[in-house]
Amino acid sequence: MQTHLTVHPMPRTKIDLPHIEYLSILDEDAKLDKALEPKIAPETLKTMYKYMLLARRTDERMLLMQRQGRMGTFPQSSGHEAISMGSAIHLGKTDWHVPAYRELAGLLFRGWSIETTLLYWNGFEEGAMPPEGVNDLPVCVPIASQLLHAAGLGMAMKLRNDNSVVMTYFGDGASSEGDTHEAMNFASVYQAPVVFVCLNNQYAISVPISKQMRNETIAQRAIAYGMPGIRVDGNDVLAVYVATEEAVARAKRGEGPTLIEGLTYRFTPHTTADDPKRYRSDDECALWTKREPLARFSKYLIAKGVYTEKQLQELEAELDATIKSSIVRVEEMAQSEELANPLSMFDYLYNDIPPYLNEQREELKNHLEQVEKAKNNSGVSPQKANAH
Amino acid sequence: MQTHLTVHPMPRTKIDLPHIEYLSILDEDAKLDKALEPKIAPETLKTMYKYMLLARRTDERMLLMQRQGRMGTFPQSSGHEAISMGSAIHLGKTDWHVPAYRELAGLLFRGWSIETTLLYWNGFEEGAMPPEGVNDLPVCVPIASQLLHAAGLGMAMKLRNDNSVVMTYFGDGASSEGDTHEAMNFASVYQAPVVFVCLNNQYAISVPISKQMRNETIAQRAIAYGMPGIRVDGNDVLAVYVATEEAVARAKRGEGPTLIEGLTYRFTPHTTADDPKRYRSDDECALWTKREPLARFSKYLIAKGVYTEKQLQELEAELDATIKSSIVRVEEMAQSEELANPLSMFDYLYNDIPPYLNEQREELKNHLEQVEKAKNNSGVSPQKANAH
Amino acid sequence: MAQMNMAKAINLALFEAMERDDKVIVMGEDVGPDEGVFRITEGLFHKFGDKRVLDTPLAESGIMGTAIGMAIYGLRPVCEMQFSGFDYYAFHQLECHASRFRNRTRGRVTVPVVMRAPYGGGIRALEHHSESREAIYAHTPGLKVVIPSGPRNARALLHSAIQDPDPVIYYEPKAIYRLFKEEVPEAMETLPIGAAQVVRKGKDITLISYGASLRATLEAAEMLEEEDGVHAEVIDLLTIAPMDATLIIESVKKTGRAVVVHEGPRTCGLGAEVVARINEAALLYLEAPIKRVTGFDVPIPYFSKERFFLPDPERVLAASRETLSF
Amino acid sequence: MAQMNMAKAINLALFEAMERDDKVIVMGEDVGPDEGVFRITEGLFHKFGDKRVLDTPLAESGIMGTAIGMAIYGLRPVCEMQFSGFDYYAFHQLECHASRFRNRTRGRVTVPVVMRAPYGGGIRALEHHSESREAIYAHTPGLKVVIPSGPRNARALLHSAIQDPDPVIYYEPKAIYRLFKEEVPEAMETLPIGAAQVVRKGKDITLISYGASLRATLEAAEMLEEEDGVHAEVIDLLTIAPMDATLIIESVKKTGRAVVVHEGPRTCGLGAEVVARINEAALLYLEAPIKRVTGFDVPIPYFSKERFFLPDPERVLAASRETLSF
Ligand SMILES: Cc1ncc(C[n+]2csc(CCOP(=O)(O)OP(=O)(O)O)c2C)c(N)n1
Ligand SMILES: Cc1ncc(C[n+]2csc(CCOP(=O)(O)OP(=O)(O)O)c2C)c(N)n1
Ligand SMILES: [Mg+2]
Ligand SMILES: [Mg+2]
Repeated sequence: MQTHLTVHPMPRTKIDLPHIEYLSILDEDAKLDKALEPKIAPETLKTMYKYMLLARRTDERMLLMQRQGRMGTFPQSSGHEAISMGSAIHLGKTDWHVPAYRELAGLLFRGWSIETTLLYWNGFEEGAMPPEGVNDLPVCVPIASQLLHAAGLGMAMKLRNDNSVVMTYFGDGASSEGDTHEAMNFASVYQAPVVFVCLNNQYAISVPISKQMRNETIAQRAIAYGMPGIRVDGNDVLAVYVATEEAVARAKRGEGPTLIEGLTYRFTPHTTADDPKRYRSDDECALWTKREPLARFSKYLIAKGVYTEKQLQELEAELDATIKSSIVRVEEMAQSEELANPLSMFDYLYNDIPPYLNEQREELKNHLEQVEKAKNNSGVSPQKANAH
Repeated sequence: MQTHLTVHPMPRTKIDLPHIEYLSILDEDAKLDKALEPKIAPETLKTMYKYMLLARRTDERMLLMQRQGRMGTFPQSSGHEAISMGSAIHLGKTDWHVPAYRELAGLLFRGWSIETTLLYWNGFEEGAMPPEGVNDLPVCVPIASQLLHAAGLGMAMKLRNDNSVVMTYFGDGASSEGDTHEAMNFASVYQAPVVFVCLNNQYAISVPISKQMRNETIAQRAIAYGMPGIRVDGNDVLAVYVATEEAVARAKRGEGPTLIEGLTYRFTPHTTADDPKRYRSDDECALWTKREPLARFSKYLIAKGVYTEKQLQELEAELDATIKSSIVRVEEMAQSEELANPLSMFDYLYNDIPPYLNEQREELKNHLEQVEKAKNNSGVSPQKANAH
Repeated sequence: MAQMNMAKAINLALFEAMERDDKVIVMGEDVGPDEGVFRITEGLFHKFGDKRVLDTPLAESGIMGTAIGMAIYGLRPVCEMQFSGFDYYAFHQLECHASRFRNRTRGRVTVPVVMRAPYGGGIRALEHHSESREAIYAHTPGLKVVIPSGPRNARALLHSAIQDPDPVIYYEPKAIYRLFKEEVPEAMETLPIGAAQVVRKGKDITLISYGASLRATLEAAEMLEEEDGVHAEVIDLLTIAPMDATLIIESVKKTGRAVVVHEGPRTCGLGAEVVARINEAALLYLEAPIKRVTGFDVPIPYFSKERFFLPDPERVLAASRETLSF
Repeated sequence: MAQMNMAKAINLALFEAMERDDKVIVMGEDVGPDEGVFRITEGLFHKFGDKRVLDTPLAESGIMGTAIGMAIYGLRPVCEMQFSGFDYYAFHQLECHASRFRNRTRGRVTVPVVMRAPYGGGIRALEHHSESREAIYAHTPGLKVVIPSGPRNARALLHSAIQDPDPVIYYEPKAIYRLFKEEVPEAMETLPIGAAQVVRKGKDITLISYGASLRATLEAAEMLEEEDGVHAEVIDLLTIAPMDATLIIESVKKTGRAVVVHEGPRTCGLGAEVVARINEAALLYLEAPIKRVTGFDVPIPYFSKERFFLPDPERVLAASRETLSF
């Protein structure tokens, strides 16, 4: 490590610092920078596109369901598919994926089912249960806090000499939290193999990035930690792919973390409870909707001959069917005895349930039984009686 | 404010960033860079030197007292006088001074008495009471948390259009805390008139800066917030003076905060409870002790004809006498009814004492009376009885 | 005089306070043009502008820490934590500083700050959006903790909180933001911090609650009256710290029985303190153990099952009956 | 077998745990070559090196948050907060994550982490270095909170905490780190988390305490015996969450009187919970109100007056006498 004991000579001198870069490969009109185009196997391109589209269609369907009262409030992921998928694609089985909450594409790719997603946003803990054998953490609601878990996972890999990597995500708003600072600093100090991916969609709910920070880019925060930083066009899946590929390679070489800022836009509301008209113009939204990642990627795939128009339509139909059947299945699951059982709130908190908690479990159990009995006697459905 | 909506052109480009500087004017051998020498009135130079020396002598005396059991554990300030005084000197009556805990020179200059200092480190709340009319916050023990208070003070000034400034201090270790990040970000976003002064003494207790961070300088953290940053020789009071003068002027022009890193060294233990031999070499300590700020400053003052050798000796004697009489006074004060009264723990928590707290006050009062009575009866001194 | 819901009443209090005193500043995430995720700051940005209504960066310690600085400077910051589950990020600023400055400076530096936050369950919110950890603040010396239960007292208590010379946690039971309307008088009112209210007179049992749980408690009291002919006295704490034990104790001395109801976890919760205070001052009057109807000692379940966690009238009723037939 | 003080016993447990299981990692500020500001990690860096003993940057949320990540990865991090008064900085990581991962992932992601911190007053420490806020953690579902009272149980409980599959707060009463020695057996021991102990048998009154206050309580018990001929039963909680109420209740059913003693503030403190639990299960056995001898509801005073804040034998004695003569 560098020594910090150097005393610079008088007089006033400029201190040399590393620089940061900007990267864009496939622009909003699907114009390609050939020289920078990564070599990606067609199968891989297909995988990427498939999960991006699956995420998009699921997100759209969830919105409909939410409007129908069949889903809780949730943050839409539309528009963030390129950052999520262009980075997650580099992860293997022993690598870790530590999302915030707009990385639906990556989660689906990593093996989370549509059912799990629907369960989570419908108020079931079962939706936060990672699939067996998948090294993912679930969606993280307390902003920025997951970045420290990612740093810790990376530190553990480093300490154990495991040649894996952690990919973690956060928003532009999240960059203001103290935990973000601490996570990047820890990762850098221990040279942990962590890739910090910022989904800079320019708003934290209503707060524009100009009120969030005064620095021009989030990527330049990397300089504060002596780590490489790069800003990419976050709607350009190829640019994301390249930047994260470099970062993963660097991490696996033992050279520590990287900060990648993907510039993007949430052309939907923040969550289904939000009204973006309060804080941004239709024009701005229209401008950025044009830049969304799927359209340009599909043009690229067609141009490359990876897919035909027709195949893309078939793929969409197929994915829609999958989503539909998942919805049917999940609405059954939600009624199942296991998922509907309120007593489960006591059963997973500790490895062994402590005595007083067990008493509380009994208390609730007895109470529910009694309420049910009473309501049966008086002819009111127990369903309604509990639904206070 | 800048717009963040710019999309950079393809392909891969370097992003332009502001640079940071290093400044040194009076080196460890008292060699002066004439071109950079600030014009400071002799009276001001004298003031600076006086409080630096007063802080040093007080610190040394406190150490003796601590070793004799007449003082609690305290963090020594020796070696940090240039950073503290070279910056605080720019503050006027309406400006605010928000210290960490090694800024004794600045505190004394701002009007805190030696008595207050001794009281604080001797376990009396009265030692944290700022002198009337002095816009200082007391010493802050929870690391980095004071920086947010400073940012808030600065934000308030900005909101009220008051043309004042806040000078606040923190250590190299403190730079790792989330609060430091949040404070700099808030100050920058609101363009608050705050000068963040880092006392980089290269250790946080035992942890060297190489384990604290991987970035070469703390000054470069400024880039993360889009604010100016500079590293100075923190043992060079002239460099500190110049850098903070520029920062204060910038703040008062409405151009927001600055980060100033002063490179220095704590040639004493961290606190009187610490044993630095565990984590650093004698050689390193000797090297840096040579670089301490007072010796070179006194040479400079003599060379400039501000003081003669003899005057400096007289000053020292005079300050020592002041310290001595302060100690006598404070040891009396500590015995006074007001300061010794344990019931005062209830009296300042709220503007009005709530009923239950009053009951607790009565409870303690009665108890102390009873203990005293009992011990009087049994012939044991009440002093001892309480001193459990 | 107007009928309004609690969300509106809180908004009104903010508006009035800002009009009365230009030192009152509102700050938090999305409190500006967005007017708060619950629209509690509606109209404020428009009326008072960005020097009085501050959208902050997303950083709770930053909000609380800078609010402390502003309060020290002489302003009266009212800061909003978007949900109470995120104020943990600011806990060290509250514990180490807001609560202590007056004491440690022997009254010279004071922190008249208000921290507002919507708290509690019942609105089918996401994970981490339904917590009730008011006991943590009640356990922190130097803070005051106020929890309204309806539009009129919400407005009055917020005025009191803003005018208070010391830091006040003002927790808003979000389940009842828009649940009902109440007559709120034209003239600005305050309510003394630290004073509970008897909101229903009775002689057979004392039910003690606050916030959203008060409604379940009142419903149970009605059922007790209708179904069992039992007259329950209901106390609304309004301030949970410093707690008005006098009123509780008077009532329990009369009724001999008590049930305490809140959403927060049971262990070391407010209910425990209520029991302890009754024990201290009215043990001999007790004819039955005091029951605690509370959230269980688990994180509040995700919303599909949150209703089983929250005290409901049936649970209060059952506990009251057990207490009565002890 | 050896005589050792509690600081040494905790150090021994760390050493043994690290030897037994290479997944055990020690981390915190100054735990490396400096061996901790209280020298609790003495010898560990030398023996296990910088891949097992991590000096961290100065950031408590960072320590706790990365420890959570490491625990999820499969390690067993034991992290030190330099003083309990600074663990507030990490509170959101504990509340939102350490305590919840198992529950929210239905057992799939678990966080076997131990957070150690010296807590409490009595060593003439600086401001913010003498806090007792264990009740906050006891109030947090999903955590366990363990507090030893002497060398032997300190070592055994630390082993239990490290082996526990769930997060454990291990609070060390620093006033007794080096206050006395005790025989600690050669063989590694554990003690069940969640079990209290009767440390002195008696029939007239039950005194309940833990941590450093246990000593004041035991002294008071002796004085009661000597001066009043009263036989006090003394219970050492050892785990404050989940609390072993069974043992307390059994004892109180026998004695009919109780005093609970701790350093933390009174309101919503552990004492309140003890009172509430006795009230629930043994009200009819009570012959007097249960007294709480605790820290007052103020920040612990700076050290010149901290002794007046801390429960001492005289206060316990006086409270016991009042309880006995009620
Ligand atoms: C600690 C914390 N504070 C506040 C919130 C409420 N909240 C949820 S999302 C959000 C904005 C996040 O913005 P950003 O990080 O840019 O992510 P985006 O939603 O834009 O993807 C806020 C304030 C939260 N979940 N956690
Ligand atoms: C939040 C917090 N964590 C830990 C401590 C204990 N502590 C006191 S000083 C210190 C090191 C501070 O290092 P630095 O910021 O470099 O300041 P220095 O003492 O070197 O001037 C630590 C860890 C504290 N006071 N506050
Ligand atoms: Mg965003
Ligand atoms: Mg330092």
